[in-house]
Amino acid sequence: MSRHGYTYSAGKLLRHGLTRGAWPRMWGRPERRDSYEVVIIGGGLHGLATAYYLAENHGITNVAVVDKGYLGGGGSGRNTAIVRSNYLTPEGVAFYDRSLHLYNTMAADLNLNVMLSRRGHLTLAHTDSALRTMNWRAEVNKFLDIDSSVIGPEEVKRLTPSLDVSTDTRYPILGALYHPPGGIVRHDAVVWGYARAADHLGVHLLQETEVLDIVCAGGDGPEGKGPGGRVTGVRTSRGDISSPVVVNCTAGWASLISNMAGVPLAITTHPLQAAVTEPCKVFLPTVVVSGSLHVYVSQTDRGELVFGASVDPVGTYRVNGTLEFTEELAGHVLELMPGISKMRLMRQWSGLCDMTPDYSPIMGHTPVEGYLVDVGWGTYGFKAGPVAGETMAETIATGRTAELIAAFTIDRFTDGDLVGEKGAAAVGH
Amino acid sequence: MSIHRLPIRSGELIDRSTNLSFTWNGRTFSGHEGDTIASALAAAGVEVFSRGMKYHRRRGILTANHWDPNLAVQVGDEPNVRAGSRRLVDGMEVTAQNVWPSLRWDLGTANRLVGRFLSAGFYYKTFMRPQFLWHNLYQRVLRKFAPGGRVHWKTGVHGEYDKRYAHPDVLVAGGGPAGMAAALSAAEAGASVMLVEQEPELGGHLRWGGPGDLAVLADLSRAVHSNPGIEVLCDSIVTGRYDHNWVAVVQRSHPVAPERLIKARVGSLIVAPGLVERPYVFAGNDLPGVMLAGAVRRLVNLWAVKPGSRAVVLSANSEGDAAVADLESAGVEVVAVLDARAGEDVVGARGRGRVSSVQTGDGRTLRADLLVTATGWTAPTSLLNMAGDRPLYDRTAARYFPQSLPDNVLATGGIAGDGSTTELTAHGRETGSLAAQRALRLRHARRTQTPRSLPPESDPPDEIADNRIPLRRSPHPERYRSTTHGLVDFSEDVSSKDLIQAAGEGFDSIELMKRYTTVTMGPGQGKLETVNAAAVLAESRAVEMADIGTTVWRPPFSPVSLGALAGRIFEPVRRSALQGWHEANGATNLLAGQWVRPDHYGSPMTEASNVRENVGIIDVTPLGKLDLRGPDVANLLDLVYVNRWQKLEVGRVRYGAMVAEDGVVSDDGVTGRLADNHYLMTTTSSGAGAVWEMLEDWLQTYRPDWEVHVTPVTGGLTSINVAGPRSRELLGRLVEDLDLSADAFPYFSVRKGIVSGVEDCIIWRIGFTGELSYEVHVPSGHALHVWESLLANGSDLGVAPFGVEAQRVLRLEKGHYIVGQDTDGLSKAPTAGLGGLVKLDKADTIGLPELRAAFERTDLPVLVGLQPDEPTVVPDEACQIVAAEGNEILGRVTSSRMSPTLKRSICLAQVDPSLAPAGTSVTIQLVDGRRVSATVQEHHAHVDPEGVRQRV
Amino acid sequence: MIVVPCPNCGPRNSSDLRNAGEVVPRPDPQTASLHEWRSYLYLRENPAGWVTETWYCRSGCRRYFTIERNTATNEIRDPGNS
Amino acid sequence: MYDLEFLSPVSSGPLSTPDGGLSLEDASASTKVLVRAARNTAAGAHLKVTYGRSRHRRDGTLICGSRPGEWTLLADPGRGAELVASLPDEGFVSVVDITHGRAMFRLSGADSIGVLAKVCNIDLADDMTPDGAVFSGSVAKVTCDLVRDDRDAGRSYLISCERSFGGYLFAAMADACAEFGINVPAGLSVH
Repeated sequence: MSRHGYTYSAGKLLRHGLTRGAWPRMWGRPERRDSYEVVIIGGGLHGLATAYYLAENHGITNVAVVDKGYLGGGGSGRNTAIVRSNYLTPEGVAFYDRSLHLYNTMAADLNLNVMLSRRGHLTLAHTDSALRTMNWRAEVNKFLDIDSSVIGPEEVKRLTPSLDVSTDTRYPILGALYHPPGGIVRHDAVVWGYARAADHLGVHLLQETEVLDIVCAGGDGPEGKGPGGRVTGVRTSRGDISSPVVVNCTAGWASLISNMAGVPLAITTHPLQAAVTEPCKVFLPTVVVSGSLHVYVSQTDRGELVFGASVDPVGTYRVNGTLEFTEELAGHVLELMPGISKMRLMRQWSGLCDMTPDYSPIMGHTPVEGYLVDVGWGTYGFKAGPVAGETMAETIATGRTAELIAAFTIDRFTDGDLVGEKGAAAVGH
Repeated sequence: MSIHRLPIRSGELIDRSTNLSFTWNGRTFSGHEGDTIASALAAAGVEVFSRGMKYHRRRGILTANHWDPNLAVQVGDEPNVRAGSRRLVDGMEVTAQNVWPSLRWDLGTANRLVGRFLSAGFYYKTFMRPQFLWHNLYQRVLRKFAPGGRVHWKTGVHGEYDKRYAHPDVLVAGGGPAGMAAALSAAEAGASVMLVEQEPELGGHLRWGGPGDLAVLADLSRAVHSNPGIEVLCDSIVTGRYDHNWVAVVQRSHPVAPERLIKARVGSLIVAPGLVERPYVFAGNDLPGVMLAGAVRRLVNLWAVKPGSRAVVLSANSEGDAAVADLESAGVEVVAVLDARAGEDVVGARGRGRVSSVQTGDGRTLRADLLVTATGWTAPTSLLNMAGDRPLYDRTAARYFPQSLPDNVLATGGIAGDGSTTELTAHGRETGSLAAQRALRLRHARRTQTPRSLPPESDPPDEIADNRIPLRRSPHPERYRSTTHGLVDFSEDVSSKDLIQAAGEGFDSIELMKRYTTVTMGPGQGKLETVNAAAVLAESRAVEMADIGTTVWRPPFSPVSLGALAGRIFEPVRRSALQGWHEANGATNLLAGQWVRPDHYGSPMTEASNVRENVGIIDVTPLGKLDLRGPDVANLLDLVYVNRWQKLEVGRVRYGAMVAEDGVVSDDGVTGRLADNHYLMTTTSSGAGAVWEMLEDWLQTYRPDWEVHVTPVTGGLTSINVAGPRSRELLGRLVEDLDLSADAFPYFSVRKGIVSGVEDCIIWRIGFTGELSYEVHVPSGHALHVWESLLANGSDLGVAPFGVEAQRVLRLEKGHYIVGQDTDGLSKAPTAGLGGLVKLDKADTIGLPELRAAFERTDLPVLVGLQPDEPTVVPDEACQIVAAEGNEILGRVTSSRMSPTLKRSICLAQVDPSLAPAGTSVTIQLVDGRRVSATVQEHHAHVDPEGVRQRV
Repeated sequence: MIVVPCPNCGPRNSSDLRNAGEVVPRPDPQTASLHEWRSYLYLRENPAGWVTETWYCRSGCRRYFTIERNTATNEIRDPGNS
Repeated sequence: MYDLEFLSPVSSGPLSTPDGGLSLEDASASTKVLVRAARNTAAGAHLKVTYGRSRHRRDGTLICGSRPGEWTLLADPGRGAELVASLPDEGFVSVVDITHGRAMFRLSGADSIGVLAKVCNIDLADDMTPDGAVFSGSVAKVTCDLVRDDRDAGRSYLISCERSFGGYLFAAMADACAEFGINVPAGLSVH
């Protein structure tokens, strides 16, 4: 046994294979307590990471993570699993770089192979203005010691031979922002790794437990909710839980949960769609993104191409996907790689993204005491999961907003201090 | 060579008079028209078609149709072709996939030796340290084992794909008896019908039935094909149903396109896909020679292929019983029929490379080379799931049934229940009538609401209730897994044992189990596997099937090629009336949004110098142009621009900048007043569309009382800028009755006139380049004439065309900022230096409160002119301005060029306000990491800041 | 591809239109506090249910109009019928 | 009336199938006049068609109710000034000659519905889009104004778009025609 419970290793695989003995559960289905020190709403990557770091870094283990469904059933399991830190603003770069660092050591830290593949991340530029934005990002990145640079079409071709770099196309590849440490991770494994570790440290993972209301006192609004008040607990489909700290770690439902505390958010919810092809022999070595063409693509170790795009233009909570997404996606992918038209798209799905006006999250304390948010992640939630958990845990445990998230305060909209990430965000995966 | 081909069968699809030659792994084979790849190979005695994904065990025919997980092959450059349904074509080159070096000798079989260690999710539990081994070794090895065929990315092309739209009243998915009957009755009720069948011919399961079935099939098929109201699409698949009955059909039978995507807005969708037979889980169930009853029936009856010589049949239903009869009629010795309804069972199949013996539940071992199972059905409810249904498990019938459907989606046939052919067609007919009735009501409403349509002559058809008599649900034993463990997912090599292990580790909901074990994640997307997986999970949790639920079936119903989805790629491009001239005269093009335009004609620096010294002409047609008419135009301009417009006189032009409601600079341009109630507004090229829509928004929703008509005229007026000290002289040679002198036609004014004989030209005098210049807007049908006249009449003046790059140099020398380049998504009016322009005391302006707030701030970045101290150093655009000491970014270079006029580098830059005062020395970090110093200038303009040249 | 009922053109594919988002009343720019103004700019109801929103019939009549749409189901109804 | 040649954005001559069953030809030089008028003005009453419908006037002008409160007058080349002058000028009315601002093609023949159905999502069935129907929509991703204007009892459509898209759209339409037997000249490229 280790601090994460049963230790996985090649030796254990061997022993279980020989004895055909059962593997222990990765996490339990605990009985709910009536009160916790901290209640985290949302059993996805952010909620689980926050719980884990509360327990691991700050010794706060009397924590419940509640989820209306199963672990990682929302955005955590629906994203395209890309990690990178080549953002545009210094705030963004510092934050995501810390996240990438946590991803780098995660397999060892959590004793679960999350299959991080730092295969290199290419953001293609098809126009002068896109190239200028790439240069801007590269210059900010380099200044902050991020491995990031603008490369020409020949180098793009060398790194990813299946890309068409000829100049007579509608969207010629003029260059690319190249970020060698960027790559992909097995997203579900990240969720399971945090869940398993948090569970072992004593955190209660309460699945199929839906939060129906957040109970407040002393606030300006009805039922004591709203600014000036404080949180006393949550009402769930499996009974009431009292807690002085309630953390909203949801995506797709952040507005609805936050309204329960009387805290409106600068969020609109849009679906982000993704799709995967049938497997084929591996030929695509890097993660390729094109902002102008609204597409990103990588190939899994199983040989499937995984595609994503920008969020749907019409806000909705529907996650059943659209045909036009697959049509545009295929068209754009074939502009980049005309040779793969005979690959078949096998499955499409979508997840919900909470979009903020400046494409940056809303994190930390709110006007309701004890109610904290870690929301508004737009399309960046997966990349940020580890650092969001770490900084939220620090903020909860110390009562002071962690330095890395100071720019992401809820007040910035009314104060007029938006973060400048939007410029690079059209499709910034 | 067709050693297993049977004598003629009455329902066979093959045309024995034809002979198609093809290769399989390099060896030549032959088959007949009507054969599938698999049937032709099976007739020739081929038993192994592929290898399992993980353990590389040999795989043979399992279902002999589209869903067969073992029959994915490579055909030429097309990977993952379904050999169970793809019809044979002469000359096909077919190879096995996922084998190395060959199908027969596959080194991957070594994995079998370590199979017991490769349990579900094994890869999550090892390779954690050391990290470098994971990156450099393990992962590369794993990637080598990726399954699937080869994509020919080097040589492949995006071929002749197209799409089309359709608007049928009724679309029927599935051309079996119920589907055909539904299509007929819908058409008889007056609906337009599209009938889509996955196979190349109609009939569904009737095709492999007895004489009675074949007779019904012939009658229905004839009636369907001869009905003009029915469009029949065979070899086509309904791949998705989306909101508001938007339905995707992939047509493979098109005479021109290899695959055509049809996008149909459907009144009523009838879902009649029949049922998918599910495999049985037991030890050895993936051995070649283990087949489903349906596979045997198809092989024997459709393709006259003898599937084995000694058979054991496990039958839980009539399909299994019928398979016994078919086998006997084909001369196969049926060694034993095990009746699953009576509790008989199979616990294992053994053999090397093919079944040689079968172990029964009562302990017997039977010698056989064929084991046929008929253990029940999966309802392929994908399209219903996509319509919001959550099918419910019925224990008695041992399968799922639709629960509740929206009015515009109806189910019939096997997916809805059981019945004789007569009962199925009767249900189909009733479903067709109901669907037609509902669709025709919708069509009536659509005609009423659509102004261009023929107004309906009659009242809408009456609403009729759904009085269909439901199909019955025949009892069927719940048989999913034997007492032994076997494969649940054949494409993913996931066994029932893996699933039970996963549940024990906490992955005990179907979605978590799916993600952990990858069950149902393969190309079949769970058609064969989902129900068995749920059954194993129910078993491991000791709960009812109904409590498990199933994974949500997502689109597409069957995989679709990227080529079909992309179709013809439409990427509109815009060309000015002069673009042909530019290209014929050596222009290097630039793509700017949708526009194609000349970047330069060879030497941008020479072009720029010529403008400063002589005269140049540039095509600036992409500039957005809006014709504004009406008494309230000035009010509108006051609202949308930050400056004031009420006092602009007729004949005058003014610069205006726009901000959005959040105060961020959004667009700019000049607007001229042509007559009392007539203005011409220009916008940036990229902002033209957005500004037009924005004006309409304010006029329609905010000030509907204002009388303004907005007409976009961007392409109708070709815009030619004539710039340079000799521009007046040049233009003077071409205009009639127009005095170009400084007094008569001062800076920032506009005139209408005739240029080179072309009437209705609009000329305004502005100075983006910083030189004396005239922008001439010419009706586009005559623009080339004017352009050529300018060149022809100015050779003595040194006239030459210049492109976008020279213009960028010139405007930077002059210090004009470009919205979106020198400003960004956070730049407010003070940053752009609009302090002198903005009027905060207007009644209303877009973004007024933010404008006021912005001018009270002292911390906003400032746009400044900047010159590197070393004049030959041109910092790249986007280079960061950093603190000389410490680690702080204080700004960035937004524009930079070498100035041909000053012979030195010049920049615009956004800097922290502390660096904004003229004379401040700043530090620029170059792309290569070097740092250089630069000095902030007093003006944005580097050349002629007083504006003398443009005012002459 | 949902169908949006344009009051002028009849039912149209949503690709023919542009969604301009939730209807948010514009405060009087002369009297609104910055807080009110920024609430108008940034805060949205964002309900999982009926929302009143504006569409622009870009490829058709070029009119702006409002409808009510259920963001959980994509059902659409005329604001007059609610 | 200019004595200058009108230069169309389309460089190709008419295209048709050998049997004449399908044809595509440039009509960009046609006179096109846009009329905007409030509903209660004399101009609106004078034109006598409502949004979605069209009619042929005796002088050969095709009057299209192209949008609510908006009409497009289509006529032979060179009649712009005449048509502009022909409208009653009272109330808030704007008349703009958009001849130079719009490219226009005519697509005719029995297969024209099949061609258009490949690039346009509008329901072209006879009850939804009868002869005389006026509508707007996306054609090969370009917003177009269309009129079903049958000729000699044969199906025919007038398709117009912003002038600068003309070259692209003509090429895209020709390409869509190819499977029905039209020979697309080399050099007519959608890019």
